[in-house]
Amino acid sequence: MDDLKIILEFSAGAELLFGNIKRRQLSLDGNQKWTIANLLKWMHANILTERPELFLQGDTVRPGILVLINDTDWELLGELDYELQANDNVLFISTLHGG
Amino acid sequence: MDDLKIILEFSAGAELLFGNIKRRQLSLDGNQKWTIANLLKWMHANILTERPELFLQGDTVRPGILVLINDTDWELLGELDYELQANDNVLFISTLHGG
Amino acid sequence: STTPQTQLTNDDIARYSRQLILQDFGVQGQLKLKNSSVLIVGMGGLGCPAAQYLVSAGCGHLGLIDYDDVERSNLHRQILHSEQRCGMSKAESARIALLELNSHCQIRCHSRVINSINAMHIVRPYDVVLDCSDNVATRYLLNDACVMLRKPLVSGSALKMDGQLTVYGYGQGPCYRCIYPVPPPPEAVTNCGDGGVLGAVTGIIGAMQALEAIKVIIGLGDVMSGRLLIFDGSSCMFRNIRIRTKRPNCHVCSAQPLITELIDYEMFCGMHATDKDNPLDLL
Amino acid sequence: STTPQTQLTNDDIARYSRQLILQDFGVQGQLKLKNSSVLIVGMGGLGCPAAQYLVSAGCGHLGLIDYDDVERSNLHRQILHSEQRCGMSKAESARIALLELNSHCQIRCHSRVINSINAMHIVRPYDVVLDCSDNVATRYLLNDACVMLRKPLVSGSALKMDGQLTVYGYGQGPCYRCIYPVPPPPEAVTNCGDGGVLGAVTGIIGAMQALEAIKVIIGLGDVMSGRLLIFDGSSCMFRNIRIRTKRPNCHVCSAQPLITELIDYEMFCGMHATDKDNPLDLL
Ligand SMILES: [Zn+2]
Ligand SMILES: [Zn+2]
Repeated sequence: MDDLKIILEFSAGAELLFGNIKRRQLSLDGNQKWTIANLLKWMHANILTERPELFLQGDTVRPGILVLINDTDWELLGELDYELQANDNVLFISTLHGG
Repeated sequence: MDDLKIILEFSAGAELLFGNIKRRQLSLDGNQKWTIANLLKWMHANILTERPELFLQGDTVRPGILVLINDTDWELLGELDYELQANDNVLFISTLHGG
Repeated sequence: STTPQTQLTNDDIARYSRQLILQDFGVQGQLKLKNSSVLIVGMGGLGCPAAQYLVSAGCGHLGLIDYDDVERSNLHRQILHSEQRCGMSKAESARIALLELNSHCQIRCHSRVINSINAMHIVRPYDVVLDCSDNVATRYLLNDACVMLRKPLVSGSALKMDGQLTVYGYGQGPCYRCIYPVPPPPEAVTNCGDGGVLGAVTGIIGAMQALEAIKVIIGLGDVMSGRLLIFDGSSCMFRNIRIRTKRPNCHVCSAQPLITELIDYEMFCGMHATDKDNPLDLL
Repeated sequence: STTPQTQLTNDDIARYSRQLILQDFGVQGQLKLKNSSVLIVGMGGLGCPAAQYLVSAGCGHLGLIDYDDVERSNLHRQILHSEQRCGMSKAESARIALLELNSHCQIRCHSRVINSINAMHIVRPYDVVLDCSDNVATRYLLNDACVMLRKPLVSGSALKMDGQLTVYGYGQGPCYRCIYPVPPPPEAVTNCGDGGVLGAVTGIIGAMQALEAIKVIIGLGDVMSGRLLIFDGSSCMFRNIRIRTKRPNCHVCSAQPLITELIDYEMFCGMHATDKDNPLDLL
């Protein structure tokens, strides 16, 4: 099957854990089903370059990181179980507290 | 044939000439070809409610109004000759000069 | 507590003429602003521009909270303060600058830490609260107090060249806890002292907080509720993202809240309520 | 004309520590700012916040142009001025406020109309120009002078609750005439006096002009060239749109320009170079 192409984006500091790259085009193996849960495992294994505990906690993202799928909160879309579609945009945002 | 559905948007005051509506969904007759030139004529005939000389000059928009097709300057896309595609977003922006 | 003003003075009309004529603003909008009271928590990089644009627009009553004094390292972004006023309380310093701009605004300074003991008392008299604070514990504290007192909370934040903005507790929109039920681990939190911040970025976000507060007070336009604006100053790109509505089991804003009075927020977050955000030494 | 500074003082390091530590900023960035000179045309709703954030960030030399005096109806958005300084020249009034914030900035006031006769002379010594003006004729004048002198032009504008921002004449990006080869008909132009404007909106756009100027000076991030940011304050939505690159037959910035010295811009636009924007009485 064709690869599953998606866009991965990082904002407000989350990119620092991923080689300081804010936007990546991914081609994932099209023979398997890709949920956000699988994507997080793939990211951990392949592109998470800095302290993983600042990104993940157990099987999910740590508190204070928002996950947006096509600019919509993943909580409205099934969170870890959401199944990625071709051309999806997945954005990870660190929450800022400064002023 | 199916209708041609597009989004029409107005910004920075251009909406005042069109009943003060900033965003409209249009369904245009799918049996004809729709260029921007045709769209402007249709707008003049159907939804341009205020002084047309503040929007049109001859066959085109007046100086000081930018036309964006899917957030890209129409000058990069053929201007009046651009042929509208389904789900295109056409945005008319008045230029601001104040401070 | 003061009698509402029902008329604009001639001076008001001269001073505010350029905003009075805006559609959906008008004399009624100006009167609403004149009778409004806004609390700004934090007179730093966000609080300074937010206060400036609320006072200049004619907000009648302003409360300013900051426990800290003006330091030289604040001046690159905290534009209400001055070299001369280094060492003065930030709230007092801001008040001096703001009254020069508009002497009609009644400004009350609270030069102390806002905490679980005093927050309900401080927040109660205001119509709208601006979270211009710089630490996680204060953000949860303000959220809970605002939910309990039903005050809209206009929340801004900034770090390095990034900024974020939303309005909590407005209409059917979520509160801070709906979005962040669990605080972040202390080691994941960077403050402006350690991470740095560009003044123009706090200026943009702070002015936007004033704009949203004015919209809330007057009932103008679409308030940034249920949406989060994220700003990347390095590329000058904004994104407007759709966040969730109220969480049905939110501990503070749901129909059956677990939290009905303020808690110990430093303990809850494991961090101090200062911009140091250093972890508490838990014995 | 002054000798470039090659070192930061201890005071600089204390004052700017929170921005020095930003990635890609550092001591070299701060020195570039210290050695930079920026011209701000118009000390109104846009020029005030833009100047504030340039001065606080440590820009070494600032030129301020405004022919007008402070009026009470300016104070709702022109936040560097004060009740006390009504009647004073806007450039002088702004200078007083800015020096309180940062006495190290060398500020030169030009309290007169910029026009075809003086523009080249005024603009020449500066590195970057901010168009914070309020009329069409001045916008074409500044564009042409900046193209001829190869100065990047950071252009902001605002009206009612809307704002726009872009950078002209930077890299391969277009100039103002590339986008607007023909001036708008006078009857289609609304100024802030007639249309009104909300101060917080000018605050947001003005702070963004400072941010883009700092990025241009330091070489930081992606400058807003070839793109136009449009802001709708009523919905708090931004849009970043792709505009054209240089127009190959642009009358001023192309390889064979038709315009090689400044023209009569009031005549070209059929409008006066004041915020009245009223049509010229052509005999
Ligand atoms: Zn809640
Ligand atoms: Zn050009």
